[in-house]
Amino acid sequence: MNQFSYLFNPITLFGAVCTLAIFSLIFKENRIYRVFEHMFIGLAVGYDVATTWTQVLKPQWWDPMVVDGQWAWIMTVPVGLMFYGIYTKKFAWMSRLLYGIFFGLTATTIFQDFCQGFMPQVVKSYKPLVPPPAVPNDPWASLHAFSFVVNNLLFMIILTCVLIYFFFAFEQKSKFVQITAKTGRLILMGAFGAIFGSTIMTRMALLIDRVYFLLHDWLRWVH
Amino acid sequence: MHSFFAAIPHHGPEYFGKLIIGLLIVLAILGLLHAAPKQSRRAIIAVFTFLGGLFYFLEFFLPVDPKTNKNFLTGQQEFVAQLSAVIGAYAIGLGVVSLGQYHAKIISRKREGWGNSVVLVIAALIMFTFSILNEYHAKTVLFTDPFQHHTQDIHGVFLVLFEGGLAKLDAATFALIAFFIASASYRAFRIRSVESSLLMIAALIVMLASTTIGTALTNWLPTEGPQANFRIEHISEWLLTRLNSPAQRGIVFGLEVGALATSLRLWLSLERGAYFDAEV
Amino acid sequence: MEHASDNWYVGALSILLALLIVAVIMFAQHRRPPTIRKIAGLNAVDEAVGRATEMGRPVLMVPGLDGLAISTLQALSIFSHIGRNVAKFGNRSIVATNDPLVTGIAEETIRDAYAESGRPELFDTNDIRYLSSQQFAFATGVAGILIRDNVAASFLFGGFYAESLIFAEVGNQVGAVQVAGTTQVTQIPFLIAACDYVIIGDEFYAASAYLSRNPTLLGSLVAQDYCKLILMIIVWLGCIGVSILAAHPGDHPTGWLHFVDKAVKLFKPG
Amino acid sequence: MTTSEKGSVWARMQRVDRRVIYVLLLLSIIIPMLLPQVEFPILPSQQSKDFYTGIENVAEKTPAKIVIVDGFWASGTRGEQQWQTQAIFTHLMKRHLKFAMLSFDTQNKTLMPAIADKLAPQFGYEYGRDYINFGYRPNSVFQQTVKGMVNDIPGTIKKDARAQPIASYPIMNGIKDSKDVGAVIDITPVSSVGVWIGLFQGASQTPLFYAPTAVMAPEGYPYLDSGQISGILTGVKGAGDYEQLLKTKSFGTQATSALSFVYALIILLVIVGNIGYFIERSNTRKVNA
Repeated sequence: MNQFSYLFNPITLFGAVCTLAIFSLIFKENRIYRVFEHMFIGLAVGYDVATTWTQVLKPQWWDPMVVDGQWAWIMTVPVGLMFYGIYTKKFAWMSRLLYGIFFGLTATTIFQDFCQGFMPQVVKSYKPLVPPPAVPNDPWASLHAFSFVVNNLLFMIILTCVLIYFFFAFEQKSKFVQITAKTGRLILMGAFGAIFGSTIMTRMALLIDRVYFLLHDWLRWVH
Repeated sequence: MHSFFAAIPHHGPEYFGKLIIGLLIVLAILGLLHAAPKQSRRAIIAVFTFLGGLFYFLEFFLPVDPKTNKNFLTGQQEFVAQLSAVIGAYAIGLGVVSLGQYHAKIISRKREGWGNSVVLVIAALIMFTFSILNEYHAKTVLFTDPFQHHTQDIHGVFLVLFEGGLAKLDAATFALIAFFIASASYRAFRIRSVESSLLMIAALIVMLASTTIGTALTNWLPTEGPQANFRIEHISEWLLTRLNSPAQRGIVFGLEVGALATSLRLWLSLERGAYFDAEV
Repeated sequence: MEHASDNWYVGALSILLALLIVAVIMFAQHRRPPTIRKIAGLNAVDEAVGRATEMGRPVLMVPGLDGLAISTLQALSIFSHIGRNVAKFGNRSIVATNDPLVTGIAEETIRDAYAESGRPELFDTNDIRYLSSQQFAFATGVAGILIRDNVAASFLFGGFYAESLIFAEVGNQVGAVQVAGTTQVTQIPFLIAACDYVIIGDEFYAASAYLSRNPTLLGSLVAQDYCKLILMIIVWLGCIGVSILAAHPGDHPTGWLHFVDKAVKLFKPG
Repeated sequence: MTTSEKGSVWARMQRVDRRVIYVLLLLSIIIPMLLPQVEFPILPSQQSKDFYTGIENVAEKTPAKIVIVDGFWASGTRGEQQWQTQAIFTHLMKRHLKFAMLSFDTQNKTLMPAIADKLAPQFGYEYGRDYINFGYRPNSVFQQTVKGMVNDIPGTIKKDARAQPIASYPIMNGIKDSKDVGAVIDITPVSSVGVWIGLFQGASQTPLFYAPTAVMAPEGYPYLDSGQISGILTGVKGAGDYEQLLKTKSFGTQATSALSFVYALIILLVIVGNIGYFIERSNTRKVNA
């Protein structure tokens, strides 16, 4: 066996070719990228359809119906077929009926989301503007108290400015409202910049990981 | 509901009889709905949408038994989730038809790039086949590997397709973002306006703070006391926690209220726009 | 908080806001529509559609990756408006989806939009494309459409995640005018960096009202403002409350401080 | 665009071809990887130092207690978090701290233990005596698992990844509940640290260490301020910092070095673009005046 046989390990070799083909997009969309793009979608869809059977329909529909004998699951078949009404003029409305039920189910989960996910954030936004008692022996006690108040006041002001920026129907005629809304937008830009800056490392780490895959796992130039 | 779905021995005539009856019942109901006058269809859809939504609404708002922390609908949640997962899964055909139709047309008319469409279809068929086989016959030996002289089973082929193909394509595409983030920041970070300058300054500070060069810039400042606040890592931290978090919270307030209003319009069939205004 | 009964005050607040929204919508249907402030990104939508038509290149719309969710349905509602305009100009609309369920509604939405504009013959089912349910397979597919179909205007509305920058940068490279808006706050900076116009935060939920000027939707928008105002007042009252408590440390079994203490804890999850 | 405009240096500085940017980006990653001698000095951040000294303190004050390392990361964030994990395990093994791994992700259950198994021989670590793998629990029972471990670790975990009762291993001698845990280390790309703080640390005051991806790090800052977290190791830079503190060199160092080159490149590009923009704009203004 050749000393370079590791280059031909099917998983790494195929993986490396796939990686290089995708990376070629950044220079120019090309024939090889196109082939791999289509292969990617093909593999993904093949896998999606298979998992729809193996993870959903087989364990949640076929097995209960056929193996456990819960015969009523058969009734879901004509209901599911209603989706395909969109392909005919006559039955198109039936698909809307089924979609309607799904819309309803999706819509009302908002109440739990509002109470469970959102309201805690409202409560957490009550920021005290009075500092807590100083920690004993803190040489910077007044500085800490000062920054506590300033930061909390800033929190309330930023929150208010951003909220006012997002008022659509109230007339923004008064100078005060205009200025707060404008400030809100500027603060948003600063906040977005911060998000941008903090995301770069995570994204670059992914590229570094891919280069490491090519140089270490495949070519073994790096140890 | 559960007793209706109750298991019965599944080989006797009773089982098959019930299967057929079940089908007939649903078809009869659908037939009746379809026979209803056309002008009432919109109302029928609205009623079903409302009833669908009523489930989660009542489940959340009906008082619960303090001992079990459940009301009479809580136990049904799992069933409703299973039912919508199953029915939702039937829709996979809509995707397959959409994709298949598009590529079949390209292949049959030998349009430019039809070879790619062939690749797509073959890849999909192979992946589908091996994913299914891998689930139920993973250990079946397919052939002897000519290079490595050991036998290759179905799971091995699946791994090449999944680990070598799908997972690597996925990771490589994810990593493309790194390139795009570089070109996007080069283009966007210009002192064109107050807004773009703010975006740029905040991003650069946060970036610098996580590098050696950046932290070295302000390393001469003390780590305690008022001046420490001006160390770049503290400015970055301040931007991320004191500026970013209230701003994000403000956005979330608006988004949540927007989602609440949109949900209500959908649930109560008050939504407007092509799909919702069209003749049915 | 799994049920409203864990804290009835929170549950009641959600119902109150919901009733307010419905009431204002009902009221708005019979009144002069309110004026709403300018949203720059949305003014660009029609311009982008017009430009695409002039260039004889199609328009691409992507309703996000959230599946059959509120954000996706809102995106489709925006697309129904855009689709109508595209149809009026006699141009093509391509919609790329990552969920078979969404594919079905997207097809109906765009078909209806073309029919409403009196150009049903221009609608092509092949332009509603399901690509894949997997995030990055979908992303390569959308990149492929942007490049090969030579898209001139691209609209990204809905829930987008890391892949948003792939769409936006490839779109930028092919010279498409891009208008985007997402419910995922952390993706907004990348869209701002790479797109021509970005609508921020709940401008997304205002978009369909803004574009269509439909009285129902405008009413809903006014109601949303009231709701935000109420939440803002709650937060400021809470802020005052906790400040008072911070100024008077200790337990408060009775008296007005007891009342403040209760009020501050009113909406604490059960 | 006229030829003179196209040719002006300032205009070109504003329109560097994206392909040039991409090549430079690739080079700034590949070169430090191939030539480890080309490197940016690494200056560990205060948060990384806190993390390191925190673990040192655990090793000095409570050497007999066990450290719990929980992992949520999978292939998506492996680029950052496998190096964090490797650096942390190296430190634990250097200081002969006993540790247990616990995964809340299906991929993590193989990825994280593989790192420990690879390092173990170097430090003479033996499975069951010096370290143990508590195995995988679905994300849906994360809270219950954490809560259960406060009062009864063997009863909550029951069996290890090799399906043996954990109580049968020597490492678990005398380890009953959260009081016997020296530290918890949360290596995660999701917001899991709040649960550890609320349910575990709140009950037992166990030192908690947080190793998030760079995106998630801000979530930990308020807790670091309040002392509920003893240190934060941020992304791949954190891994590089840690290797520096440990005086070892591995991929984390190279990746951090590559990252510094990448950042320098981006900052340089932004500066170049802005200089071009600024000068060209002032030139046009002069012409107009």
